[in-house]
Amino acid sequence: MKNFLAFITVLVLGYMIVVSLDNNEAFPAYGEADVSSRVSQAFIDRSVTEDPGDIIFGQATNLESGPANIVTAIVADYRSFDTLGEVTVLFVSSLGVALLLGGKKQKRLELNFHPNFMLRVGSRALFGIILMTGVYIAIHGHLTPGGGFPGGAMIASSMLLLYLADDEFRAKIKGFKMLESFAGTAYVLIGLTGLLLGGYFLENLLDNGVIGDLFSAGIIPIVYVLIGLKVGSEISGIIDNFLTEEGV
Amino acid sequence: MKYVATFLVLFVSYIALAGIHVQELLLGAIVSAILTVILAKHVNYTIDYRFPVKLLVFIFAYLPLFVWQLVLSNLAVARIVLSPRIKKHLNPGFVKINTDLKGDFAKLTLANSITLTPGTLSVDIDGNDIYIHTVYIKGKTPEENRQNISAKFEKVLGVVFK
Amino acid sequence: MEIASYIFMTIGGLFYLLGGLGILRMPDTFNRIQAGTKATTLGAFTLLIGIGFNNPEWFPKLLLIIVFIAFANPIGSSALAKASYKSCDLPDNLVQDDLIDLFGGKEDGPS
Amino acid sequence: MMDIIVFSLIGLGVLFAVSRLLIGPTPADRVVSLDTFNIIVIGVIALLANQFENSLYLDIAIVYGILAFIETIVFARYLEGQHGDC
Repeated sequence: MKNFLAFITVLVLGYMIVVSLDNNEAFPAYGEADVSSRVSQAFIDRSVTEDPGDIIFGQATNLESGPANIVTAIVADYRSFDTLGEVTVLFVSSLGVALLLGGKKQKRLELNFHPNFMLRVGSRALFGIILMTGVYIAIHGHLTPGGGFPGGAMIASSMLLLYLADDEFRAKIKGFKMLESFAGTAYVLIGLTGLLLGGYFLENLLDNGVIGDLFSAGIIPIVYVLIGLKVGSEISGIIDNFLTEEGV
Repeated sequence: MKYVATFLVLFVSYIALAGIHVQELLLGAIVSAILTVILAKHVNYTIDYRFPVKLLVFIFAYLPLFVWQLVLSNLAVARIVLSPRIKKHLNPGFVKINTDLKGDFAKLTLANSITLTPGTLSVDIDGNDIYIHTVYIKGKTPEENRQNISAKFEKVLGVVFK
Repeated sequence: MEIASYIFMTIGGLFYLLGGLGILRMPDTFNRIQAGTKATTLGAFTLLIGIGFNNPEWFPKLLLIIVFIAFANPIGSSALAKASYKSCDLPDNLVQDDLIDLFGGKEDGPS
Repeated sequence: MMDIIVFSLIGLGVLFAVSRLLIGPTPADRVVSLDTFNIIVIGVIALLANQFENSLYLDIAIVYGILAFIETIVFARYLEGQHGDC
C-alpha cells in the first residue's frame, strides 16, 4: 500500500514536472528561446552599459566589467560571492585532511627508495619555470584562459615536484599557513570595503581601464591573485600532510 | 650571484610567457624580485662573470653538436624500428662509464645529452659514475664505452662548465 | 616561409609517428623508453619550430616549451627507467649488467 | 592539404602509442606509452593554436606539458615503491 502510494506520488510529480517544462512561457522548447532578452546574453554582449558600442580589444573603456575573458567576469565579479564559497569549501577540505593526518608533524616519511640524481638536480632547475608559469596564469586570469584556481594548482604542483624529487626537502609550512590566512582575510576585506563604499558585498570599485591591458578590470586581478595564493598554499599544505610523519 | 641568476631565470621565463609591454616588464620585475628573495636557496641556478662567454660557447659549440647527435639517434631508432626483424639489431645491457665533469648541473646536462644520443639512456649517476642502458654494446672495457658514448660531449661541456 | 613551416611540421609528424611505432614494436621496456624519448623529443622540436616559422611573434613561448621539453623529457625517462629496473622483471637478453652494483642490494640506491 | 598529412601522421603515432597503452604487459610499459602520448599531445595543441591562429592555446600547451611531466614523475616514484622482494 505504502509502495503504491509512493508510486502514485512520484507519477503525479513527474507528470507535473514534464508539463511545467514543456513549451510554456518560462520554459520554451529547445532552440526557440529568445536569448536576446535574457540577462546573461545581455552581460555577454555588454549592452547594459549606457553606450552599447562595439568592443574593440585594446581600446574600449568604461565597460560593465573589465576583463577580456567573460568567464573571469562571471567567476570573479558577478558571482564573486559564490567563488568565496568555493574557496571556503577547499579550505574545509584541507582542514579535514589536517585533522585526519595532522598532529605533531616533525619529519618527512622515511622511504626505502630514493630519487635518482637527474631527478634531484633537474627538479631544482625546472622548479623556477613551473612556479613562474603558475604565477603568470594566476596574474593573467582576466586576459587569458586560466585564473586563480589553475594558477594555484600549478604553484602546488611545483611544490609537489620538490617533495617528490628530494627526500629531505620540507617546505616552510608555517609560511604557507600565514599566506593562506592573509589571502582569505584580504578577500573578505576587499568585499567589506565594497559593501561600505559601494553598497553591496564585493563591488568592483576600481576603474575598469582599457580592455586587454594588464592593469585593468578593477578588483578582478587582485581577487584572482588572492584566490591563486590561497588555493596554492592550501593544496601545498595537503601535500605536506600526506608526506610527513610524526617523530622527533 | 645566486640571487642574480635566480632573478634572471624567473624574469626571462615570465617575459617569454607574457610578451614585452611596459606593464608586463614592471610587474614581472617586481614578482621575480619577491620570489627570488623567497626561494633562492631552493634552486640551483648560479652565474659568474664569465657567463656571456660560456653562453656563446654553449650556443655555438654545444647546441649544433647536440642537434646533430639527436638527428643521428633518431635515424638509428628509425633503422631499428623499421627493420622487419628487430632482435638482430639488439645487444642490450647496462654499462658504467666514468666522467671527469665536476658540478651537479654539468653532470645533469651530460646525462640528458647521453639520453638523447644514439642508442643510450642514462639511468642514474652515483658520484663520478654514470650508469647507462645501451641498445647495442660495442666496447668491451669501460674506457672503450666512454670513448663511444660520452667523449665528444665531455670535451665541449668541460669548456662550458669550468 | 610557409613552405618551410610545412616541411618542418611534416618532419615533426613523421618523428611522432616513429615514436609511436617504436613504442609499439620494441621488445622490452628500456628499448621502448629509448625510442619514445628520442623520437618524440625531436618531433616536438621540429613541429614547434615549424609553427614558429608560420607565426614569428610566438617564438618566445615556443622556445620556452622547447627548453622545458629538452629538460623534462630525459629526466622523466631516467626516473621511469630506474623504476622499471627496480620492478624486477628485467629482459632476459641482457649481455652486461653493471647497474647491479648500484641497486643490487636489497634496498637503497644512492641517497 | 598539408594539414591533413601532418594530422594523419600524428594521429597514427597516437594510435600506436595508445595501443601499447592498452596491451603493455607491465605497468612501466603503460607509463612509458602515456609519457610518449603526452609529448605528442603538446605538439597537437600547438598545431591547433596554429590552425586557429590564436596564441592563447600555447598557454594550454605549456600547462599540459608541465602537468604531464609531474604525472610521469609521480607514476615513476609510485612504481619504484611498488617493487616487492625478488
